[in-house]
Amino acid sequence: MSSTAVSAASGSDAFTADGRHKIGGVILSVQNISLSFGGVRALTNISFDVRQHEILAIIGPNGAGKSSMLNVINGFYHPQEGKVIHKGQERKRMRPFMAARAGIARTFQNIALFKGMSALDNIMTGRNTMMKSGVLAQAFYLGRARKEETEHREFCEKIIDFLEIEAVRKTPVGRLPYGLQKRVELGRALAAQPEILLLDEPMAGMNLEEKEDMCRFILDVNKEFGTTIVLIEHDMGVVMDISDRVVVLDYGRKLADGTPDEVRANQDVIDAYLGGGH
Amino acid sequence: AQAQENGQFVPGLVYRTGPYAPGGIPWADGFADYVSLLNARDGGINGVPLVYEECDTAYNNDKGVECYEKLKGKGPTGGASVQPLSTGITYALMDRVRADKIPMITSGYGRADASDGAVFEWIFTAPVTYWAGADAIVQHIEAQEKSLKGKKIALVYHDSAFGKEPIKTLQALAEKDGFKLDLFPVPHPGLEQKATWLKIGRQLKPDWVIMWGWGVMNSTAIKEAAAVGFPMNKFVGVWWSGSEVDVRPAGMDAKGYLAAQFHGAGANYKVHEDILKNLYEKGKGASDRDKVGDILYNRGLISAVLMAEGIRTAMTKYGNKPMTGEQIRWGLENLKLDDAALDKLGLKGLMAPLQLSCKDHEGGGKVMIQQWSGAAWTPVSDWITPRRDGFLTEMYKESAAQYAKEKNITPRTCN
Amino acid sequence: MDFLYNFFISPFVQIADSPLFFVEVLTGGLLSGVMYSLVALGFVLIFKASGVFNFAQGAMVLFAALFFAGFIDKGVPWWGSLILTIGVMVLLAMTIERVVLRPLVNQPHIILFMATIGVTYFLDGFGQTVWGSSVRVLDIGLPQTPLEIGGVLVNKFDIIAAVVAGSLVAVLAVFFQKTRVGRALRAVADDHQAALSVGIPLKTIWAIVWTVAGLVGLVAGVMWGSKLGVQFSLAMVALKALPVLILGGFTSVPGAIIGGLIIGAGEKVAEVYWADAIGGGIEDWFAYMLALVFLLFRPQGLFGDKIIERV
Amino acid sequence: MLYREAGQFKTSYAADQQIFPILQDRVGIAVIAAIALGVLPLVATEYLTTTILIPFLVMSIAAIGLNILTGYAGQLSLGTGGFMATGAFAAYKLSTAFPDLNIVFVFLGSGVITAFVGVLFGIPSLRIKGFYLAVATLAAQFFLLWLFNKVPWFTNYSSSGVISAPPRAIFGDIMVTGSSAHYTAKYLFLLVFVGFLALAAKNLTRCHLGRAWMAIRDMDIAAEIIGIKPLQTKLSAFAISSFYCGIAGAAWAFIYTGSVEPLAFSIEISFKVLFMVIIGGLGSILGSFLGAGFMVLLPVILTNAPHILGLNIPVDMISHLEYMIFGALIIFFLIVEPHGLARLWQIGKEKLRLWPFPY
Amino acid sequence: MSQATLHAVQTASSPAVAEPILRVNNIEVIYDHVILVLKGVSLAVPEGGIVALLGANGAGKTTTLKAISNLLRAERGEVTKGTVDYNGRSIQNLTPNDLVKMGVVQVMEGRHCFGHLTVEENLLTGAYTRTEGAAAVKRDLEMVYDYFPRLKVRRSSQAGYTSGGEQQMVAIGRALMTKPKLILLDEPSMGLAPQLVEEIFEIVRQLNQKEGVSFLLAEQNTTIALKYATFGYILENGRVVMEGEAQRLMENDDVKEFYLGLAAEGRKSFKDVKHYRRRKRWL
Ligand SMILES: Nc1ncnc2c1ncn2[C@@H]1O[C@H](COP(=O)(O)OP(=O)(O)OP(=O)(O)O)[C@@H](O)[C@H]1O
Ligand SMILES: Nc1ncnc2c1ncn2[C@@H]1O[C@H](COP(=O)(O)OP(=O)(O)OP(=O)(O)O)[C@@H](O)[C@H]1O
Ligand SMILES: [Mg+2]
Ligand SMILES: [Mg+2]
Repeated sequence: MSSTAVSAASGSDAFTADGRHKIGGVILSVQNISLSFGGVRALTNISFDVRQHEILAIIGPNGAGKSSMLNVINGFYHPQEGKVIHKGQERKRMRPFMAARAGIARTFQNIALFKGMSALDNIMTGRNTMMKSGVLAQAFYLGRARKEETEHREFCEKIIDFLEIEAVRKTPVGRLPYGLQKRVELGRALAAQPEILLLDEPMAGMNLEEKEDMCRFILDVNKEFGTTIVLIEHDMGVVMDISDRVVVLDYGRKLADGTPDEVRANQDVIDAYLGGGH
Repeated sequence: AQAQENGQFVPGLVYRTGPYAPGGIPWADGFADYVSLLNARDGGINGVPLVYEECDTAYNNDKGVECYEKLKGKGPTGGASVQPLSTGITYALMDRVRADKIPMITSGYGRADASDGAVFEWIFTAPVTYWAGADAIVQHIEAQEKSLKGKKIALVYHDSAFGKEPIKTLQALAEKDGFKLDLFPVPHPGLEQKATWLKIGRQLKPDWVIMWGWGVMNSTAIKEAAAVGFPMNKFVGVWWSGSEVDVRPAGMDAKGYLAAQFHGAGANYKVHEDILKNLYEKGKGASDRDKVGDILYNRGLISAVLMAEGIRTAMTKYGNKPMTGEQIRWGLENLKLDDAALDKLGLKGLMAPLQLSCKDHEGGGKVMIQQWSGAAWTPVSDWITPRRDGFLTEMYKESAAQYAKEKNITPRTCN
Repeated sequence: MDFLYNFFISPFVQIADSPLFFVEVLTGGLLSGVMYSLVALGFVLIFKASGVFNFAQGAMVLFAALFFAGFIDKGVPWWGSLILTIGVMVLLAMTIERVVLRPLVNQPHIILFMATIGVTYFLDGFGQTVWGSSVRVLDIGLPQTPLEIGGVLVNKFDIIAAVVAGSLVAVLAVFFQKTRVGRALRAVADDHQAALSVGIPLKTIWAIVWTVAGLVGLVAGVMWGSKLGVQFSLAMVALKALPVLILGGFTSVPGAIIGGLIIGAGEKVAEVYWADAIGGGIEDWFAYMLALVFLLFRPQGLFGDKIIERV
Repeated sequence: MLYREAGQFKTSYAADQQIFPILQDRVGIAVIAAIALGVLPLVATEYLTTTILIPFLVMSIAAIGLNILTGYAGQLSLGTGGFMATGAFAAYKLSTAFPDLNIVFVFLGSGVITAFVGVLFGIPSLRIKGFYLAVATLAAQFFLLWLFNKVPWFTNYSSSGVISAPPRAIFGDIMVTGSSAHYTAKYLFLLVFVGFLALAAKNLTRCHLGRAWMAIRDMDIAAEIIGIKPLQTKLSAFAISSFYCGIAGAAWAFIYTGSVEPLAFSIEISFKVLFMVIIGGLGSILGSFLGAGFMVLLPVILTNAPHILGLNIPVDMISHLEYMIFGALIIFFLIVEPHGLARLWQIGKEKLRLWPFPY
Repeated sequence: MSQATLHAVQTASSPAVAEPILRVNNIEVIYDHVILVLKGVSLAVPEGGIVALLGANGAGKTTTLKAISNLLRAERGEVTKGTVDYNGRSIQNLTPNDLVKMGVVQVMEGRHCFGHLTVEENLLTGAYTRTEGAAAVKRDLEMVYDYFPRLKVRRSSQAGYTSGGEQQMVAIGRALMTKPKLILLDEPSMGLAPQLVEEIFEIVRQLNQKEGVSFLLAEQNTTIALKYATFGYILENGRVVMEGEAQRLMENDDVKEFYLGLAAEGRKSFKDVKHYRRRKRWL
């Protein structure tokens, strides 16, 4: 698929030299978000922007509020204060499925696949929102339903090739090892062809080799479809290498926000998070 | 083996298990014992041995249907007569017996209007129906109260096909005799009746309570009635609410409780002597010796008698061999149990005489009221004759006609 | 119109002009509610301690009662029968653990639920094979007589039942919250495998819970048994306990009592005052509807553990 | 290697998306259909047909219905009996109100009506989950039965509250309900119905609706986050499930027993169907049939076994033993394969594939 | 590390000499009666050693650990061949409870906290098998809180609502509460912030040196795993394809390339990795 990427890249000024989509304007901005659960202040007055086509990393110690931040963005948590502005319009208390339908897909920290279903079906569910055929059509597998099924199946197969999980297509995901499950989950998110992709520790529990592949996938997705990516990751190597910008959270507060190098240099960040090792 | 081939096959749809088993067991024992008695004492009916097989319905309709289907084919002439022992199952079988031409005897249960033999060719309600029972009970109450004008009577009933049967009659009578009828349905199984009885005992305070209950509902009702201090001697149950198993769990609370019966209680009739002599002496009895003569036992016994005498009568016309369903129906429709006949069977006093016909499948059975002394059932009225002519019979006709219409059956002409 | 009157006006009119009767109905309801709680408690125990919805609780009530009454009929003194029955229940618990639960460890809850239904069938069959299906009168000398307190009629028996249930709840509640075993029980309910991994012996744990549940069943059985006589129908009191259970919350011991009180009082009052409007015999479903309404506001029941929703 | 997918390559996704992608399966189905349609009607006795085949088919419909709700959408329900009753009474009202309405439409109509009722009682499922929901569905169970029992309108004011199936025919003169209907006619009529319903169910469960159900079942939060509307999906499951249960109820009343009172659809039925679904295999249409077969056959076998073996056991003992064995078997099967007979069958196939090697 | 343990390590690879604390002999594991996952895995953990179990996803690390701690049955898996000895005694048919009593505890992959219990209650369940009385338990509880201050902050909140990393800490702390002699750590670093990962491995080292606890850890983060381990095994779909002392492994070129990402020209950026490098397998 990189070949197509190149062809896409050539000529148009919407692309950078290496064939990536140029980073555009703000597509989603969170403003003064505060979220607390009973006593626990998970987020306090957090603001940052997500720009189109960029890869934004959110890092921070455990319990800093990273996952909560994602949950706020796709409407699973409702912050007590602050607002989320998506494509210029403020989103009032929305339900998660609306976010999904508005083009925000995500993966989860504790894998949230549909255990009883095969890898393929899991990925197909990612496209459910686009399927329209009615009950009767489905019940008797009439033209429309059949057509739909095959079309979307083809798209999902693309993703399956892309993620190299052809072999386990029909295996119930419950039986897959952790790493592959993470991949299937990514596949499910990609199937929705999202504008913004939220990834919660996609590389946790992977060995180097697999992390490299995963990075490849993320970079390619971003390159191919220009998908904006918000990424939580604890592996600094990965974060520093692939992200355009980094937001650092520390126990609900925003510590820093900038390019990898700026962040790496930031003393607070070193103290609070990176520790001696890096 | 010999018997198997050329005996008269007798199917027994009983329930010795399930929530209603306590009532089902004695009935089944009584029925079984009488059949064994006939075999043991007279070698069957006119030399034709009876081959009896039970099938447990657990008082459950579809199981009942299955039992019926299973047994109806057995023996040389099939299960040529059937007694489902459950109003529910009766309904479930109504169509089938018509199709299979098998007479169904529902003694003291089932569908009252089936007494109209013109429409319900295959169903026999002898000796009495619920409607007749209800009427008899009201007659008794009237006898006690002199006039029913302005009296309050409450009906506590099992909220099912069975429990609803008397309502129509009682409403008609309330109309006629000018008493006020209040209805208190109790949902199956009837474990919980506090509210009902608080209402009856503490608020409504009726002059009489009639109960159409079955199973655990009965003893619970009696207990709760006692708990709200309702006088037992103003509390009449139908025959299915008037057996030992209903009053014993209630202990002394039940003393004085009344019940309508279409047969006597106790084991001091000739037939019981024979049973004890021919079966229990030889250890072949179905029940415990001391349970012989229990209300439900006797009822089972009488049901067996009706069937046996039906067969016997049929043989007078068709000869001494196993009878088919149609033959037995003829037998039943020409059955005549007058005092002489009852005496001969050793049933004198145990049940009232009756005579069936093509038109009348009920046969003019009678009802008596008995009272629980705390140890035994003792009659407190003599045989009451339900007011059939001009009242019940009309109701039967009317209701039967409607059924015929629904099922588009053309009533036969009896003469 | 007429319906509206019967529904919205007349009940309150009735209450107004005989408040004493209302009190009576209320107390009657509350007390019979406690009888449900006795059964519900058994469910709570096992659910709380293994996440299993033990359908067999009703059967266990019948089973225990059958054996107790059976022994007494055999002429064993009541305390003797009690000891024997306890023995039986312990045995039962261990068997169930060995034969049913151990092989099904870490299976989805619905499977275990299903298995307990299997147990129900078995117990129903077994109990009756041993003791037969006819009614057994069970009289352990509990007073049945009604007594009037300030014009309000209450039943001594019910009061005793209330006391028993109350004390049971107190003991169990402490057991679960405060003791080490109690904690282990709750852990098991959350995650069998993890519980294993930290060395919690499911074997013993389950044997314990089921024994306790069996004993609670015995108490319920004796209470209900001496009320209705011991017979197959006893198993059906379970159905009356279910609404209590969801209303109180599957995981809350005190909930079982509160639930019982609410259900009992609610259904009695409804039956007495609203039956005219909507027709009698509503107790059956009313309890469930009542519970349902509560659930809509608290999906985990009044006192149940919050259902954790997290990604 | 009798059973193998190897070598059956799919050249298009369409081909891969057939109901039975594997040849052996297709053959198997064909054979079964042939037997059911061609052989059984000829050989089956009345007893066999009326007490085994027909109830089996009826229960299969109900089982499929519940399997859709519980097995696929993961909403545990104990209201099946109530919904079946709804179907039965709806069918009765329809057929008596419109005497010349074709029985097929009567059944479908009763299904639709039940679907609405199902949706009504499904609404709480948005908030209530798991066993709480299960117990809550009992509200439906008891309320519906009470309703049919109380309101005489449903029974056309029959004093006893019992309804009995009016005689109806298809193709003009072939009676399929009522006393005069021949049992084989009933059987075939029902069989065709079941065939269509099963096919439809199978299709539904492998299209996007089915996937939505399963997603909700496996993890409702995640499902919502990827864009599946929980309420819609759950209600659709309730609707379709109830549709099946409704038809099952109608068939029960009209074709199996011929007459019912509400009590016939008591809570026991609800549990029965639940067993079928679980024993057969949650989330498997095939399982629904296996389960129904198991649950219908077993008791019959158990009750008749003593006779066949020539043992002379008193009936009460028999049915007590029946209870015990039945319970024991349920447990046994769950232990052998918690995912039900269907899964057992699958594993069997996998072993066949590997055969003669152990793995 | 001390000479003694080093010696133990060398012998560990070559059987028959001084018995190691744990010896797994050529075990084979099947799931669901049909899925063959381990095809003869053998390994040994020396008394007081830290052994790393490396390998790609699906290699069988978790399965191996579960086979040792007897948690397989709960997954409908079974050991069909081979033996597992702990202190020279076979432990295959002991219950996990017995094992914990003997000092073998597993930290399960993917947390598995008791969601409804509070963090503290979670930790206390770890002490279920302890018998030395409340005081000792209390002390260890405090120890765990020193290790993970974050947990102390969240001690009274339901574990189900704590963050991924916090749950990971709970899982580890809970295992420590059992006072183990041999800990089977499955992916300890998963989802933990960098400095915390360092800390965890420091804890491992401390326990190992102070209390002489032995470790078998399945870990993806090869770099750090080998940094702390004394000995390592590499698993490739169900077989041990390589074993040796940590240092040696680290020097091995293949390991360098595929597990440490240190190609000849040194560590290269994730950005530049060329796409889907075909894996070199050892089989
Ligand atoms: N639903 C909830 N209820 C109560 N507390 C919560 C809830 N969700 C998160 N928290 C708390 O908010 C804080 C932030 O949680 P979050 O999961 O966002 O952390 P995180 O940054 O993702 O940490 P990690 O890197 O370990 O995943 C944690 O202390 C957690 O306990
Ligand atoms: N319960 C199960 N049923 C069937 N197969 C299983 C089961 N658990 C694991 N497997 C299979 O066993 C193989 C090894 O799984 P395992 O989890 O041991 O790998 P792993 O090395 O731990 O991978 P990871 O590093 O992702 O955790 C995998 O291919 C997986 O498909
Ligand atoms: Mg997180
Ligand atoms: Mg693993």
